Amino acid sequence: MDTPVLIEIKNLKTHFFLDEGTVQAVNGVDFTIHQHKTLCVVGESGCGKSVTARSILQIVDQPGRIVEGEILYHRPDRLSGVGLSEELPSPNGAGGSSSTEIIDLAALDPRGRQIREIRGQDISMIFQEPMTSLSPIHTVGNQITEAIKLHTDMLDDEADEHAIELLRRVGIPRPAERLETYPFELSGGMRQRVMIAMALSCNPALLIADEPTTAVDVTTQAQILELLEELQDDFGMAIMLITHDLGVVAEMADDVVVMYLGQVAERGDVESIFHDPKHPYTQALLKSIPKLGVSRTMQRLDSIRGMVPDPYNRPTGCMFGPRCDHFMPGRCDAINPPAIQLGDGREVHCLLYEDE
Amino acid sequence: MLQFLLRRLMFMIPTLIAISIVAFVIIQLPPGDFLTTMVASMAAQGEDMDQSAMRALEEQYGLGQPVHIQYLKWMQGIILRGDFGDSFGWNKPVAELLWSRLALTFVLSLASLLFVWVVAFPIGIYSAVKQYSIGDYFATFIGFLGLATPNFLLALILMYIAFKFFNQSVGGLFSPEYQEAPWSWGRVADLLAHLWVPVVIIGTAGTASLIRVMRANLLDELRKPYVVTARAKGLPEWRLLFKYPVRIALNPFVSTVGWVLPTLVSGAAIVSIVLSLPTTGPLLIRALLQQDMYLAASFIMLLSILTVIGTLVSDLLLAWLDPRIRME
Amino acid sequence: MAVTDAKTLPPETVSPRAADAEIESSVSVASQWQLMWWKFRKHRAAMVGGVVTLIIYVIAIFVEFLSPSSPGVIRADYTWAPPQQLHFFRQTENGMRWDPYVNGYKVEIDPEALRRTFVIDEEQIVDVGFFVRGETYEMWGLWESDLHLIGSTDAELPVYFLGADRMGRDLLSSMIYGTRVSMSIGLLGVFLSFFLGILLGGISGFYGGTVDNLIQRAIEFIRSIPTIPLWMGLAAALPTDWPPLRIYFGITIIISFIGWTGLARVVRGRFLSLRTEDFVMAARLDGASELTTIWRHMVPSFFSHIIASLTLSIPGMILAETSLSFLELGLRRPVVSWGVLLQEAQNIRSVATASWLLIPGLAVLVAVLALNFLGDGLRDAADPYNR
Amino acid sequence: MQKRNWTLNPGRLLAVLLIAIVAVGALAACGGAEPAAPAEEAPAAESAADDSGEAMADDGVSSNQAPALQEMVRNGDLPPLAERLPVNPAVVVPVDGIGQYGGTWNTALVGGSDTAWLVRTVSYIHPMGWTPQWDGVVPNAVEDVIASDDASEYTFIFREGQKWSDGAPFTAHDLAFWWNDQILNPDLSPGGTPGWMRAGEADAIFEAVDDHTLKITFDAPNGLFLQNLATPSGSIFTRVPMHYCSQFHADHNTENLDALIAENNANDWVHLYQMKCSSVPGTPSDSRWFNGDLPTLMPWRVAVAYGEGSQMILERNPYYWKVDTEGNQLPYIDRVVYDILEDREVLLLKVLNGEVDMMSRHFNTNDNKAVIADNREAGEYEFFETRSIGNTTGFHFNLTHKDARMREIFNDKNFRIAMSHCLNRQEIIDVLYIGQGEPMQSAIPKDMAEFYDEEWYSLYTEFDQALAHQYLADAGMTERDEDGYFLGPDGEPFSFVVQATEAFGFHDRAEMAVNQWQACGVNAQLSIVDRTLLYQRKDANEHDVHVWGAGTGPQIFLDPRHFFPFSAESTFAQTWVTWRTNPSGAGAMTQPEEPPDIVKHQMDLYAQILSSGDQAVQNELMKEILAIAKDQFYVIGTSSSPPGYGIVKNNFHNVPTSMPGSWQYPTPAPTQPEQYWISGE
Repeated sequence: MDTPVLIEIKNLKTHFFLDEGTVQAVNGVDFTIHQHKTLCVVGESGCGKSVTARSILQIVDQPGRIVEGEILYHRPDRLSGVGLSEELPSPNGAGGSSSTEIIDLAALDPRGRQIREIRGQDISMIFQEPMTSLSPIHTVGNQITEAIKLHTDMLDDEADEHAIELLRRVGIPRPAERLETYPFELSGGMRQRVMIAMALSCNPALLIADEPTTAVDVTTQAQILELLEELQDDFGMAIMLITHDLGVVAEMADDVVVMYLGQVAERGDVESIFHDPKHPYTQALLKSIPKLGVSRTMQRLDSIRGMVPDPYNRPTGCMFGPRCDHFMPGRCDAINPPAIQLGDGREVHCLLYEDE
Repeated sequence: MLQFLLRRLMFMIPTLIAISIVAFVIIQLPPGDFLTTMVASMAAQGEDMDQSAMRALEEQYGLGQPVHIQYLKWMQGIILRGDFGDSFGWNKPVAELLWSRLALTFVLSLASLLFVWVVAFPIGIYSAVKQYSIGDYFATFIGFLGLATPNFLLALILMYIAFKFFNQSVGGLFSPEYQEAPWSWGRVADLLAHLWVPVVIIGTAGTASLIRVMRANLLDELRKPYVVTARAKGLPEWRLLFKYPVRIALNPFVSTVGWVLPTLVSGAAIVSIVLSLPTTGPLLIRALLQQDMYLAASFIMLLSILTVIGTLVSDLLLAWLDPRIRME
Repeated sequence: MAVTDAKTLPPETVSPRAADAEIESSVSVASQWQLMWWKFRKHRAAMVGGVVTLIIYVIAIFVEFLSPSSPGVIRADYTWAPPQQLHFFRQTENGMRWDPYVNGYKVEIDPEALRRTFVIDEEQIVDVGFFVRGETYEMWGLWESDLHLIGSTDAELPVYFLGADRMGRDLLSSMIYGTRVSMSIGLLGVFLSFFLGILLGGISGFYGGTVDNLIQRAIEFIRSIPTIPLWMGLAAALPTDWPPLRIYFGITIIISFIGWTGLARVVRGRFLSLRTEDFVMAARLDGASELTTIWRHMVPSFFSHIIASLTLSIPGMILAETSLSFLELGLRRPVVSWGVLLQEAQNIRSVATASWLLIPGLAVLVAVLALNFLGDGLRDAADPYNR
Repeated sequence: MQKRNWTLNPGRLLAVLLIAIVAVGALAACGGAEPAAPAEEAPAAESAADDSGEAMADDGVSSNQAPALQEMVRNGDLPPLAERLPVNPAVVVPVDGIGQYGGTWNTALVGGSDTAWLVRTVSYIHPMGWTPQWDGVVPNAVEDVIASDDASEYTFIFREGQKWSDGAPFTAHDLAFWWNDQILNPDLSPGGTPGWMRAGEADAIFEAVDDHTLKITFDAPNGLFLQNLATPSGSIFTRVPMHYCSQFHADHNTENLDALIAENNANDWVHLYQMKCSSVPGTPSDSRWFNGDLPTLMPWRVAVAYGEGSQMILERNPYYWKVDTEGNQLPYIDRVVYDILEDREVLLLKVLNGEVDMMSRHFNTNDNKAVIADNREAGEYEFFETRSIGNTTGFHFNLTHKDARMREIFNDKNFRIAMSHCLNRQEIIDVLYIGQGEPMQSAIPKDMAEFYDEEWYSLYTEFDQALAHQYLADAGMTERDEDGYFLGPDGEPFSFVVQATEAFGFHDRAEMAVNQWQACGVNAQLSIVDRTLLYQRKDANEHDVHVWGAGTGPQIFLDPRHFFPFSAESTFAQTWVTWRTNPSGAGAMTQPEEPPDIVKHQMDLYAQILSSGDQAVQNELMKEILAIAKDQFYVIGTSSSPPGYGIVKNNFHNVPTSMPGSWQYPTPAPTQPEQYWISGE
């Protein structure tokens, strides 16, 4: 069932060094992304999911930096070596290839050549705001072909051809004409499609999507998600989808990582997470989704008690302790819960399951 | 685009008329006129002028006429014959006077502009990219220092230092032997040897503000998400910097580039006086102080027109650079 | 059961997304000024600039008390006298003793060079005291006093910590008095610019359309007139039978006449972008009058920005004042400003033989630097992108 | 019957002396005894030249001229010296000795209208000139002048063979053309004739009797005519070459005038003439400096005109009509180069740097003397003295004040005496002149023995506040207000404004005086204004107290401005001045007002001076005017002037170490710059 491992994150710590103090945005995160699979990272705002994603590409904003941990990238064969100069994106990708080359992305120089070769080629990323994430003064074509020309030996014409092909793939009508347009001439949904086309231009092994649908309306959101699924079938890349929307998770995910305050609360496959949430935080999150089929008058949405603590004043022990219904005084506020393996790739960080 | 240009040119006509009136009014603002000013300054030197001579001059200059008649005559000359009138103080046609000084003025202005840009751009970019670094503080400090020093004081002190410690011939743009010599390589070299002092002095203030503008613009742009997008594509930092944020940060810059030339012409006036440069600046100041009416008014006109045209050029450049504006 | 359950839920509970929003908004709204302060504190140069600015304004307030004498006192025997170094301790038989003093001068007249030559006379000691009684003055025009922070204890023997000018006037006192004029010109000019800029920029941005177009054209027009001629024309047009104080105001108005256009543009830009914001819309729909909308809702939203712009334009005003003085169109004695002092020092004689007279230039430098750093820090702090 | 009258005897003596020297020179030439004999000067120069070989180079070209000119003569580009010099050239006695040819006189102008320094250096070619000592006038551009007894008719004798710089002869017709066709032409001279050329009702008549004789007849006696000719005003006579200027004149050129107008972009012929030949003396409107084509009598002619570049350059006039005592054609110096600067401080630096050879303008302030003195060795220059005589500063209380109350107070002599005693003149001298000079009333300076009055010189000058208060009491001012200031005689608060400008440090003196008056209990206020405004307010009679110079000197006859309401410069009584100069008040800024009888009497006395040709009579009349002035006490004087100064490079010779300093003189022109010379590098 499991495809080969693509990314293996071990004890990742990314901290921001501010004058007011150090913000431990990511504080010891472990999880794995498998080839061709979709991993969803969920959590409230500020829980460190975006930072984790950016850490993979080493594009964490100043003054943040990875202080500890490993991000092991098992580079698929087809990407090892020079690049994909002659390779056109094939619908089935290079599925099933075993990883031969393992690179620790966390150890690379963020400005170095190696990580730059991986960015955009092996791993690419799309962002929340398609408007501001595209340069307002460059044409769509320019911005798509940029990565192609950077990572392949394609000539201008070929790159343009390829860009048109990509635009068609992401469902943009009259793609040839679109090359010359500017982002501000497109609608929000179109822009996000352009972003996706751009991200897929080099047929990456992993596409990181950082809340790609937050800024678009509901119908577009559905279309975009659908598109991503389609493209995953076509291109065969793994997707790391960052969202706070559990509905999206339910629809898209193969695996789920639930994060809270820079740490993983719980992870596992989507089925078990949804049907058998272990961590009190996951449970609380799930309770807060409106359930279809339950009469509205009967139901009130549950919410999580209290607020996310101040990033400078992190609680001791379990991060979720102060808001937890199952808080165990003397333990939860003393011990930072270690990962407890529940088998089948499931893992939870909660002292409640210590004995099991 | 052509229509845009035509419309803008149409708009310029009333502006120019208004400017010509204002230019004329400005020199009428101070009490007295050229003659009274001249008599007073002559008297200050212990010299005097005969009453009949004064009346002759008044007639010659047409100062006895009402202001609006003087204005209309002046405008008539400009429109019909391209004649800007005569300078009282120099006893010469205004146009001739201006032309004789414009070449060197432009050399000086362009050199200053070049200096300012060459210095300010890299520092501004560095300062933004390395915000709050030692280098940023240093650049900011030096920049503000240039901004904070009154230019005329700096000019005087530099000149004194040149005299005292380098025994250099001071003032002007040429050594005495090249003053009136025909153009030759030697003269060009001599010009360059003299040019750097005013260029540095004029440049300091401009550099400072440019560094600030560049830094601020770039800081804004650097925080935009498209920079992260570009970075995520694997672009090298420097290429990313220049292709995206620097390029966009230039826009506000370009929108003021049209104002640079008139500013450099008039802005350098005070320094040029202190350094005795044969540029248009001192001509302007002197004309204003002496109330040399047509010279001053024509000068103000020229500068204003340069500003208006410069603004137009800026707008065109901006439209050319920024598709968002072009599409509007 | 579910119903009762629901009813017992704590009222503050909301959905996670809404909670997110609330958290964010409460953080940013509750302490916008506090955030600015944090941000500002981070900018060390700005902090230093702020402190220096504060000190300068404190000096400007207590001018009469701080200066050893009044700036107009002419002393024949001390023309072009060099600075005297202040010694705090005096060597006595019992060792060093706290007793501030300066050394007197030995003066000779050189008729050919037409000057007094001063030699510091180690033998002669002029006692200096703190909180000494000296010339009487009227503090803020309110009460009379003769208490000076520092000065010679002997009225016959003046001290010149920063030297004297060509008429034997004390430079230190002149500079201290100049602080009040120069710094207040900046402040006053800025407030005038501020007023005009907010008013016209606000009207332009708020109403848009024809009004906007008209005001924009007017601003463009004013900006297209070269500054120096405009200043010169206006400054020369000031009726000079005005008393010094009124001239001072006149010059301030002239200097700010150009400054407001830049500010008006900034304000207009802000207004244009704010006009469509929800809270302004809401206020308008609520039936608030337009003036109320502007002052209550729109101005506060970009006030921090305006303050930064204002701080940054004060130095320009100070420098403008010195430029006008250079052209002999600025203030004149008996009013003393830094510009007046610099204009008096703007000659080779001073540079060559009395370099201490250039110290007012240093004062301008320090003030402009401090204000610039302060403004810079404020702007960075107010910058919404820069959280 | 007709008697030569050059107004002052020493001058006449000198002229005689000069003629004698010429004669001796000529004799010597004929005898062939002198090595540098000016052989060509003799009427028979051409023939004699071959015999007196010593003065000639081998090829017969005279060596009494600059080497460059010798070369031109040799190449046939220039006629021989004898043909260029007048038959009887004017002879200049060098100050220290015969000089050498060559070199460039580097000096400077500030700004675009600084023609005054040109007038002071290169253009002293008036018909009459001051003696170097300023003790009389002697013929200059003309050979001789004969005045009628009643001073109404003057006959000028022109030098035979004197030429303009283009070689055309300079004759009586040139002056007649200038007067009749330029000055009397209402289009060219809308202002009419110069004031000092007016005597009686009708305009003066210029008649060219023959090429070398010009008769000028005034409608009434014009006793100061010759003196005026020696001042800068007199330069207008000898600057219009008829042969050149008539082509621009409508009455003389009926052929191609329109073409010339078009060619020069002029509006009409008047404009054209103004561009080419007009001359408003002492103003920037002076085609001598802007039209390089205009032929001239000056020692140097314009090579690069004023305003054409950053320098103005004059080059030797090969037809100059003066020689030294050895018959060498002057000037010695090849070129005069004026750097056109924008700022006085740059000029000062150039002086310090030794880049200026000889100059006494703009930079030579009291304040600058220290730094200039410090650099004498490095800059290789020395000072020369310009003796300005008279008073440093005058405080002109407005005796014809618009406000009746102020006028009454100011007109009370006791008040003015009190103001004078309030002044601590010694302190002003100590601060501003470093002790140079002594307290002095606005009186005749010691140097002018003829008119000097010891009592007047120091009248009311002692600093005595108690005495001042007594005089104030006499003026009815005894009560003081709460600030300690005296109230007016009517018991109302009293204050006045002292207006001064920054030029020449008047503002410093005003500031000190205001401080001293305040200390004396008089509420004086200082107002430092732009000088244009200062003058405007003065002209409009809107001033309380005006601070200006109170100098006087040998020009007392020409300009007795401080001793009675003479000209608009008599700031103490503008309305009385208008009454004298423009009784109808047409176009005047101040309306005329009849002065008191005693003042009218002074005016009357002055009219008598003008109509007298006799120096002795003039002196007596002047003494009478001065006696009244002493009693009237119009202007409060301050102190005697310390000498001014200029600088001269050590290798720049024949500059007197001391000379008078004045515009009327006009320093240093009467010391004859053509005989300055520069020794080798």
